[in-house]
Amino acid sequence: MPKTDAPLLSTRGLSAWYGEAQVLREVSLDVGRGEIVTLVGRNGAGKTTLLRCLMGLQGRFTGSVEFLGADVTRLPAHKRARRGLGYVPDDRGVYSTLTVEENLTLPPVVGPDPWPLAKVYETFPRLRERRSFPGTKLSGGEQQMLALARVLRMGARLLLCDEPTEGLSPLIVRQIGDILREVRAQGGTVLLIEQNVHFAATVADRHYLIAEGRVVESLDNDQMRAREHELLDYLGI
Amino acid sequence: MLQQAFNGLVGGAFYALLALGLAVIFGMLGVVNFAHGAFYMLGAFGSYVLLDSFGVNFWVSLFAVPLVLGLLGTLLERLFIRRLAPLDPLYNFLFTFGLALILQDLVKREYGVQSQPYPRPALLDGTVDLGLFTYPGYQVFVLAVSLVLCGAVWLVLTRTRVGMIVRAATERPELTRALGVDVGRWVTPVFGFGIALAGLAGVLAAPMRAVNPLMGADLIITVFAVVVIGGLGSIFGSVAAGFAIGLVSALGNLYVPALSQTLVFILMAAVLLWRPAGLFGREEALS
Amino acid sequence: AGGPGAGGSAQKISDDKVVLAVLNDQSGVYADLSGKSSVEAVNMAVADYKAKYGDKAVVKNIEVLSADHQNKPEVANSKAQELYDRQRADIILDVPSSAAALAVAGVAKAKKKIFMDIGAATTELEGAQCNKYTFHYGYNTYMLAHGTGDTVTKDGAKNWYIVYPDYAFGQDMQKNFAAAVQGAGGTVVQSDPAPFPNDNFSTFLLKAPGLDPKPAVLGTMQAGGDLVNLVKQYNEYKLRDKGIGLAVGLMFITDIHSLGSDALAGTKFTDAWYWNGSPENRAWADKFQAKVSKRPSFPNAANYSAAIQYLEAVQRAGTDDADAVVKQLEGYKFEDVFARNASIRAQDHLLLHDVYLAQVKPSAEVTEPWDYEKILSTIPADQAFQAASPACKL
Amino acid sequence: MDGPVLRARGLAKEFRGFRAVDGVDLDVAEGSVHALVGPNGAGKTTLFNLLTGFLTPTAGRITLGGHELAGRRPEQVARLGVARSFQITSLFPQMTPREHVELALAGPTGLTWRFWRSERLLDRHSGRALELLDEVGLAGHAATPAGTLAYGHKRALELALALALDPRVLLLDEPTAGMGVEDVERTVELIRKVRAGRTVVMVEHNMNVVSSLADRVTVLQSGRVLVEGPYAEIRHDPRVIAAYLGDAHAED
Amino acid sequence: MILSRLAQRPLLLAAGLVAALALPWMIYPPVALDIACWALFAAALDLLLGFTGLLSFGHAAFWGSSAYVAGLLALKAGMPFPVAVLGGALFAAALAVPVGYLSVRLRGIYFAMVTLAFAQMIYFVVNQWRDLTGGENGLQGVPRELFGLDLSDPFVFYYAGLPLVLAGFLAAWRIVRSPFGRVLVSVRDNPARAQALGYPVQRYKLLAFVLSALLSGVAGGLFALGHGFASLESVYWTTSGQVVMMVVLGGIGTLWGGALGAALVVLLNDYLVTSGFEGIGIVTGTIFVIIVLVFRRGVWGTARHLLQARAGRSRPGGPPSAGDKDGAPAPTGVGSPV
Ligand SMILES: Nc1ncnc2c1ncn2[C@@H]1O[C@H](COP(=O)(O)OP(=O)(O)OP(=O)(O)O)[C@@H](O)[C@H]1O
Ligand SMILES: Nc1ncnc2c1ncn2[C@@H]1O[C@H](COP(=O)(O)OP(=O)(O)OP(=O)(O)O)[C@@H](O)[C@H]1O
Ligand SMILES: [Mg+2]
Ligand SMILES: [Mg+2]
Repeated sequence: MPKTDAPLLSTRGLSAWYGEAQVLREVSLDVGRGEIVTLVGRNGAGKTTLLRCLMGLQGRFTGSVEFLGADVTRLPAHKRARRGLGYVPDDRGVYSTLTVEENLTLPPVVGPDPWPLAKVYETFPRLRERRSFPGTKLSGGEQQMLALARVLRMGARLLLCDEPTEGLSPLIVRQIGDILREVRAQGGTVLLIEQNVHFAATVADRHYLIAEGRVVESLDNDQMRAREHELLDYLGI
Repeated sequence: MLQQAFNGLVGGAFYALLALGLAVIFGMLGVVNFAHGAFYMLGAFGSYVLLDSFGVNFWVSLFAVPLVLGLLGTLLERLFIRRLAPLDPLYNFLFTFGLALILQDLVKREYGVQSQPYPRPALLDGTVDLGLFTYPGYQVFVLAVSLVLCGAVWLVLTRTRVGMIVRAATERPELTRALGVDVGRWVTPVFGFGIALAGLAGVLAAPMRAVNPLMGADLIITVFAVVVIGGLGSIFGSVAAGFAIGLVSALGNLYVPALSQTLVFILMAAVLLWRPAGLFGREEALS
Repeated sequence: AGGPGAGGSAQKISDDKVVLAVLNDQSGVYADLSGKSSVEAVNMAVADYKAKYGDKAVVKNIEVLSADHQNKPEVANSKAQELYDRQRADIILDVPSSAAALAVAGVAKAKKKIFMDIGAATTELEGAQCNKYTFHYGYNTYMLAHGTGDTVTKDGAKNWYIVYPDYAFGQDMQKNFAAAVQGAGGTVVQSDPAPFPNDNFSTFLLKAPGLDPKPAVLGTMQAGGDLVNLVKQYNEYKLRDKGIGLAVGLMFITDIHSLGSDALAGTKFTDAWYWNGSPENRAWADKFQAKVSKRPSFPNAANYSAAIQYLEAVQRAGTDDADAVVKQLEGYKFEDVFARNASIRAQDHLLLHDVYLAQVKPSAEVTEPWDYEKILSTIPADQAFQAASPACKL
Repeated sequence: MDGPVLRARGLAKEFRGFRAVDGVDLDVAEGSVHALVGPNGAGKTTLFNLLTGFLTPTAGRITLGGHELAGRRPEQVARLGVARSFQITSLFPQMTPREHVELALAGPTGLTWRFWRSERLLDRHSGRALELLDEVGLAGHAATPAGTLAYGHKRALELALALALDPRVLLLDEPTAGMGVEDVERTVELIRKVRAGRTVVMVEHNMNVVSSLADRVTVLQSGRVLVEGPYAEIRHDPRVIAAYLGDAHAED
Repeated sequence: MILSRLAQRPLLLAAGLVAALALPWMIYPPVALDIACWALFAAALDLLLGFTGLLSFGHAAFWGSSAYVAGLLALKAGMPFPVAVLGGALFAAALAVPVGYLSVRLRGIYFAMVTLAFAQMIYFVVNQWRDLTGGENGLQGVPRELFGLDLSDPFVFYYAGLPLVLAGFLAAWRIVRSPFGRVLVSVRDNPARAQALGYPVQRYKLLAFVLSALLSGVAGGLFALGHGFASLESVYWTTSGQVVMMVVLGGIGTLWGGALGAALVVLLNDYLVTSGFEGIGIVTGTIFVIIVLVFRRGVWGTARHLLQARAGRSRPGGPPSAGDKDGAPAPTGVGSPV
């Protein structure tokens, strides 16, 4: 994939708070077109909060976010989504009042290569089987698939995925890896939060290590593999 | 007997229209609107004032009054309901309770508690031959309007994207925004629409019922019972129960007059015993 | 309760002043009928008393208070106590709604202070719940039901279908009405209780023509909003065209105003007083209108009359001591703008006076605002009300 | 290990015509750690819900010792000795861990119906509560409102609550989901510690956890039992590899 | 710090007691009695709303039915007033069993609607059953006496009734601070969790409902005897609304706040009655709306919050309703997903 010079997404000096507690401190990072980048760090490091900032859901924050070359720092969430940000929240974000299919078709198509519904169902046959059920009647893992399938159907340019493999069976985890690689092959970009270092290393190009609200290091895949044990001890990931 | 049944349906038409508005607002926004009865009253008063002070006739009121009330509802949603939405639904219930008191007393201060006159539109003054029996034209009209509206709303909310979007926005507003849907643009009009329905019921009531500030207050409690019977959160259930209750109370008046006042509530208790979530209710109602 | 004696007439007049308190519904269903306008009527009575007696007035200092009981008996009860105790009221007037009236009667009895009820219709006030200090002034369910039932039946409508609201007032009315119809040689084909409140009477209206024998009159005991509902629907079902007339148990002029007189044209009912019933009435109504810019309802006039009669009794007694005033009122015969051929029955403190069978005019005959009624006949005082109840022991 | 303490026969659950659990027979041996695995949507959580009374089976029987469990309400099942933890942490945010555990301990005593006595009555359980919290490594947080605990600590509290019911059978639904490696290891240690004298049934997708803890594994698929056996056996079963593990794990 | 905290409780208690004793000297005795009765009613409702997370919008059914039963016992059976009040309260509690059984299965706002509807049904029954209740005339002429002593002087009756009110408050406080109360709070915050711990949630709710009805019954019976009659107003939905308003005004989940709310509402009403302002609903409605919109902790809750903020500590395990950052009381379980 040809990469243009400017990164697809970049943040500068992001800080965020919940009440008085600061959970992000001056985070600056870049995600280039066609990359898969992971955020790794232990529970509570601030990864989810960072994604919320990118999506425009975080209440109190400072710093700036640039997407597709434009400053989106002050843009409301729905406008960001329409520019091509697809969000898979950590709680999966499945609607109980919508059927599976409605869950899939609710968001608008926002990018050049949306997955047609047929392809979604082909990839996740479970979802086709359960298409007319209320979303939250799905099993935990099925909900996770649904959340991912939804942003694929939107055709988002940049997928923001918060632990998309949590609670998935090993087989499906690998399938998700394949899907993410396919997305990349088609020119899509992914920013991924992942606890599973093995998995992270198999799909991602680069990694940011987050600790206590800061980016402590940026590693490529080889460095990641090489230092896996050290990182485990140091970061508890 | 058949005639009595038909007449019950007409009574049910009001329950159904009110229950529909209540259910639309509840089903979509999770707000139980205690002020629904007050808006029904405002609908009736609106058409009275238009006629009395400006000579505007029934047919114009039929469109103008719900429109104005709908706009008022929109404003309310923007200013207040929305702020309370992230909190426990209890707060919106209490808010609308207070609102109902205010609206009722404002009208009372302005027009007194006495019922106000409102004539039947001349066009519908006659009777209609329904084959088996004849029936006052106005009542047939009310029934028809109610049936058509209930059907249309049901179709829109279940068969179009509108219903889906609004349900999503109600369940998880933040997430829905993050998925690219401008929540505010959808929820506000739905609230307004629910209020407009109450207003429309009020306009329809004016020529056949007493127009006074208290007309909605007791009615709304019965409508609550109707909604509980139909199934909380189910639009179809609420409407169906509305017609059914109309029917049952008409026949109840006839055959068991001693129970006629409590019949609706006895039915409600029976339904709760049998199906705690109501006839068509969602399980979410249950703890 | 005489305060520390301050000499002169003050010994006879407690606190050196007489306080009249109007306790009524100023925000609820009875607000338009009586409410604040009755306070104005009482003020007129005070002015008239002062004008009449001038220097010879026993009471120089008269105060009129008012309070809103919101139609809640609890409020009426507390407020009445407070009016008597704290505000030094010598008399409480009006108190519509039966429950509130009975509650205040209890207070009057306990405090030994005078209470003249105008707004309530229940005969309990002169029945089991009567007491020495309570007077019932103006109308009651017997008078309403009997006047209409008796006269209309005698006018030729033999068969009746009665619909009544299923609560105390309606049940009373139904009983009295049926008795009156039967007493006059008529038949009650059927009596149906209706829910209260109720906004859909079509069940009964549909049923009426099918009854056997077919009723000539539909007698409705509904009041207020329910009455309006019923009449609107009566017209919608065109029962008049089907030969079923309408007679109403309780109707106030404000109800006619609500419905528009065409809706009710021809309906007969009993009225305690009508503002345009005589030149004197009209003259008083003009004075009243000058103050509150509307025509008086009968409770307005009755409040005026009760206040005047109370003040006159104080004048005769020379004191505002309640027992003395009660003595002056019991058995007293008089005539004023509201009460004709009037007397206060000593056994039960019920005011007996002439009442009227009225008929609603069609709008074509209405010549000025509020000109809704035609008086068909006068029901003399001695026939208009029930005999004293043995249940009443003062 | 003795005979089965928990056994299910022909257990089925149907949702609007969809059979999420479809005739499952299950025998859990007393004192064992029994893992339930299977693809997403296989019916594991549903099975858990059936075993704990949160759902009523459409068909089938469940026995604990000699007691029939099917058709009982959750609290009755809990009283009979089946405790569960939730897949998603579920706590009382404003109560401290100590209060949580006291409440769990007091349940069976009937103490909590006493509305006329002081809540200090519950203090009689605080000794045992602190012991349990210590056992799961929460002693230092005994007085912190649960809402503000870290994720790993919340999971530990979940476990302490389940233990407080002194269950014969402990059901754990994905006890390590969403945890970093460190927390996973701690949790495995914890389960190892508390299994003594108890029977544990757990749903788990992390095969490392399953291999290090489970005595037996039941693999579910589409609501039915696919295979059952020790982990070492089933991991090589071709049907399990095809339906669940994928080839990678077979090689490991 | 510790000292002040220890001293605070008895001090507050003493202040409350003095206020209760002095009330009829400061304001008109019948009004004082109204305040006392409503205060207990509000506390009883808060037991349910604040500590169990159930908004009952039909509590008039219990207050009112007890009023009638107590009135009948005193009137027809000549019972001394405390016995009559207790009889009424027991009736209310018995009535709460079937109503509660049907209602507690529903959650949050549904529960509110259903209780409201049931109360309306009771209203119709009372209205229609005239031979017993007097219908819309009410049950009049109820005597107040104890061992032949006439207590109809409101001043005297206030002190005669006060022990009952105080006992009711003590009971409410005890329930909240009992092992049972602890379970109620857990049921409020997370019913599924409580169930998994082995608690039969519905039964706990039902008992809370019945206890709340019992205390409401004490208040209602006393209120009726104090006025010397029972009226339809006492079973009407506006009564249910009024008591909810008192609790919200005082502060949900504060117990004592309800008493404050009751005093404010009763005094305000008393003032409005003679103020000549036609529109009591406008005033009360507006207050209600303002509280709900911006002042959700209520008077007592706000005061306590400010005090605590100043003291810079929260009370773990204390009254469970301390508000969240929004100023809203803790989730009452109403409508939170299970
Ligand atoms: N709504 C909230 N209110 C207060 N504090 C919060 C809130 N959400 C998160 N926090 C705190 O902010 C910090 C960062 O949380 P965040 O969810 O971003 O971490 P994370 O890295 O995503 O952790 P995990 O791996 O557990 O998902 C944590 O200490 C957390 O307790
Ligand atoms: N209440 C319900 N109504 C309808 N279908 C349901 C319900 N609960 C579960 N299901 C369906 O039953 C199947 C089994 O669900 P279950 O939650 O038991 O799966 P699971 O094995 O726990 O999966 P996971 O590993 O993803 O958590 C799923 O397909 C789900 O959609
Ligand atoms: Mg996270
Ligand atoms: Mg599961």
